[in-house]
Order: sequence, then structure tokens, then C-alpha cells
Amino acid sequence: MKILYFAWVRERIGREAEEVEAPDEVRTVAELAAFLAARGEGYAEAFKEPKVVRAAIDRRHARPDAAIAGAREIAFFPPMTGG
Amino acid sequence: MKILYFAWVRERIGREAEEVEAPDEVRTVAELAAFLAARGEGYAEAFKEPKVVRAAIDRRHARPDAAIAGAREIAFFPPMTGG
Amino acid sequence: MPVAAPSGDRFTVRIQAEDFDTAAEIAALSAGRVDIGAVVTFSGLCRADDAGDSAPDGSRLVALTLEHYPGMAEEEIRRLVDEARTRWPLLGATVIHRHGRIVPGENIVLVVTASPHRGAAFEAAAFLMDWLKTRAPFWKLEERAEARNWVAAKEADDAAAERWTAGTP
Amino acid sequence: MPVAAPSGDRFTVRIQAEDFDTAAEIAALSAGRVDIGAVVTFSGLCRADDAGDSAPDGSRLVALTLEHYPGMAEEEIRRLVDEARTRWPLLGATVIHRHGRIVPGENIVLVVTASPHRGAAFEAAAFLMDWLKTRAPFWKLEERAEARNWVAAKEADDAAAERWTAGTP
Repeated sequence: MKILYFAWVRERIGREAEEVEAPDEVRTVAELAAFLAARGEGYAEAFKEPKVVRAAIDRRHARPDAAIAGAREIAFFPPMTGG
Repeated sequence: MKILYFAWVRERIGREAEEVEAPDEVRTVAELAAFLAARGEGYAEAFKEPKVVRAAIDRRHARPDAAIAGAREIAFFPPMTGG
Repeated sequence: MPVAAPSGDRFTVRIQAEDFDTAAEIAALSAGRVDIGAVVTFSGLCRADDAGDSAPDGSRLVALTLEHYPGMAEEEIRRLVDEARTRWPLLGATVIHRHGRIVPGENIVLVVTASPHRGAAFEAAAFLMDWLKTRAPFWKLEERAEARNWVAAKEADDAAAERWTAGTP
Repeated sequence: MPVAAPSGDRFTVRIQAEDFDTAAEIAALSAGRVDIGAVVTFSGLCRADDAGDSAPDGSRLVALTLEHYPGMAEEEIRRLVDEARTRWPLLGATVIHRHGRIVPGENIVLVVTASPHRGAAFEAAAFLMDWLKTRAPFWKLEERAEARNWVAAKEADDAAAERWTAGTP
């Protein structure tokens, strides 16, 4: 699936987007975040306070316990500061 | 003192403004309205529901029990419907 | 009476027969400054079905004629603006109210508020409109095909104004 | 997804780098119709002292750069507009949110709502702004003389959005 990063999550990880194949036991947004956090230093830094990082599944806001099965695009980002 | 009338109060009385010398015992807005109501048919019609008619003393909203002593200009009108 | 405005504050009240230009009023309030974070405008327009429910003959509105108390209208609205300034941190406000004959689709009233923050701008604009409805000395005469009637004041407007009350202006 | 609009309904969401013309947007919403009684606009502008309290070096803001999630931003705001339409009798609404680099005094966001009645227009505009702040995928990067920082989300914004909650959008 495609993973997108925005704002300081993007800056810490050092990329905007990537294709990721997560193992079957990664079933929720929170589990995906934990899986990604283990990929390296930038990732660990981005996800070090997992409750702060928000997610969207296929362009809709998703809670940490949301299932990722069937998702095409998952995004991680800080709390929004638009408007 | 000068008395002004607006909207249907003006229409019923048939004039926009007039100079009125009220006797000394007419001390409040409500007493002035009652005094005016006795001046003729149009006046009686204008003030027949005295609680509906609003007043201003010298261009500030005034309650029925407000004293009129010293007033230069008193206006009577229906509830406002601007905006 | 308005308190002497700190420099940079812009507060305007106008009663006029002519239409107004909302964009020009926003620009007048905000041009050249970098301290305004929020501008709210309220435009009140004449509707064809204004008070339609209560039209005795059910006919559509041809026009409204707004009568006002020339000596008092501007003064009273200035008092409302002054009250709003005591309640919210406003950097500017403009209120324009038209009088005379107005046909459906035309503007009747404009309120513009500017503040560093959105909550203050929204609340001050709503406050000014609610109080203007119940306190500014204007009266609407409806003109329909078969009738002309003075618009009755709405209890809903009194209720809207009352929600700001603790100290009334 | 937006419900198919009854004819005459005008609902617009745009994400763009360019500035917008508030007067043109009001006109687009209200031109040629006689059923709108109230138009409320909210313009959000970039302030020189935006988030100034928390500036590590106290220096003035040079610019904001707004990053957004292109695929989601418009969709999410459309969902908020749809939610507003279920809550208030809107005849039209326009939301425009800019992205890219914006200097103090420039516009960031515009919300316009049109309704027969003022309460609905005010409330829908405030609702859209409150929810947009907490749900639209935009992030502000501050540029100052000595630093660049991502703006932190405000608890006050969450609280403002929560006041509309019973059913969240």
C-alpha cells in the first residue's frame, strides 16, 4: 500500500511517500505506525509520540484502532493547523 | 417639547412631529402617551395598545416609567424591524 | 459616544439610501494592516418571500420601504458598536444600514467586524445584528400587489438579542 | 459525497495557491436570486504576530507556508459542507483554502454561507471554520528571521470544534 507523510512527520522521515508491504499481523493504524517506527531513526523520531500523529485511510480521518485491510493509501501527519 | 412619530404611529396620528405643552402632572413617558391618546381619534388609535408603542427621550430608548422632565425631543414608534 | 479610537482602530457607522460595496468596506477595514486575523461580514438582503408566511393575500413582496429616525439611528448603532468594543477585542467594525425603498435581492444592512481572532469577529458580528434588529430605530413597510403592511417585530429577534444579555447595552 | 444539489443551490470548495476575491465569491453565491436573506463571510488572514507568544526567538513572522494533502483536503472540506447542509437551511456555501507561501496581511481562507435567515448563515459559517481548523489536512510552517517552526495545533481549536458535537461529522 501507499504511505504518505506530511509536515514534520514528512521532514523527520525524509520522504513524502513510499510503497510499503506490511506483514499480515499489522492490522490497525496503530500497528502500522509501530511497524514503520522500527524502520529507522527518522521513522522512530516521527512516531516517538504515537498519540500525536494522526492518520487517514483512503483520504478519511482514521482512529488508531481502525483496520487497514484493503486500504490503498494511508497518510500520517501532525494535528491539522489550517484555517 | 417636540414630539415625533414613526411608522404606523405616525400614520394613525397623521403627522410626523408636533410641539406639545403637556401639563405638569404628566411626568412619565406612559403619562405622556395617555395624555396624547386623549387628543383625538387618530391619537387614540395609535396608543390603543400602549404596551406596544415604544418611546425614546432625546434619541435614547426610554421605558414607560421614564421621567420626561427636561426632555427636548420625545419619539413614539412601534417595535423596531430594521436589520 | 465612541471612546477616542487608539490609532489604527477603524469604526464606522453609516445610514444611507445608497447601496454599499461589501468588498470596499472590507478593504477599508483591513487594508495595510497585519494585525487582523479574522474579518466577518454579515449582509442582510431583501427576500421576495420576506415575512411571506404572514402576507394577508399570500402575494409576493414587491418592495420594502425602510423608515428610520434620522437623529437617533446612527447614534443608537454607535452605542451598540461601543458596547461590542467593550466585549470583544475588535480592531475595526463597520455598520451600514440603508433606508428608503429596497426591492428583493438588494442589500439592506452590512456589518463587518475585524479582530485578531475568529471567535471575537463572529460573536461581535452576530451581537451587532441581533441588537440592531431590536434597538436600531428602523421600520419596514411591505409593499405587495394587493396590500401594504408594516412588518411586525418578531419574538425570535427579541430572543436572539436577549441571549447576549447580562448587562444590556 | 455531496448530495445532488437542488437547482439554484450553489456549493463550492476550492483549494488553490492564488488569492481569492471575496466580493466575487459573494456575488457568485447571491447574484440573480431573491431567496437569500443573509450572507455571512469569514476571511482568515495571516497576522504578523500569528502564534507570536510561542515564537522561540520572539521575532516577527515573515511568512507562513501552508502544506496540504492534495487528495484529501477538498474531499474533507466537502464533507464538512455536506454536514453543515444537514444542520442548517443553506442556499449556498463557498469555502476556499489557500496553500503555499503567504505573507502577513494576506488571505488564507474564505468561508461564505447564504441562507434565508441570519442565524443559520452565522452558525454554519462558524461551524465550517471550527471544523476546518481541526479536520482539514493543512499544516502551517512559520518562517521567522531566526527560525522556522511548524505551528502547533491549539487546544482552543479542538474545544471550538467540540461545541458542535453530538454527532460529529
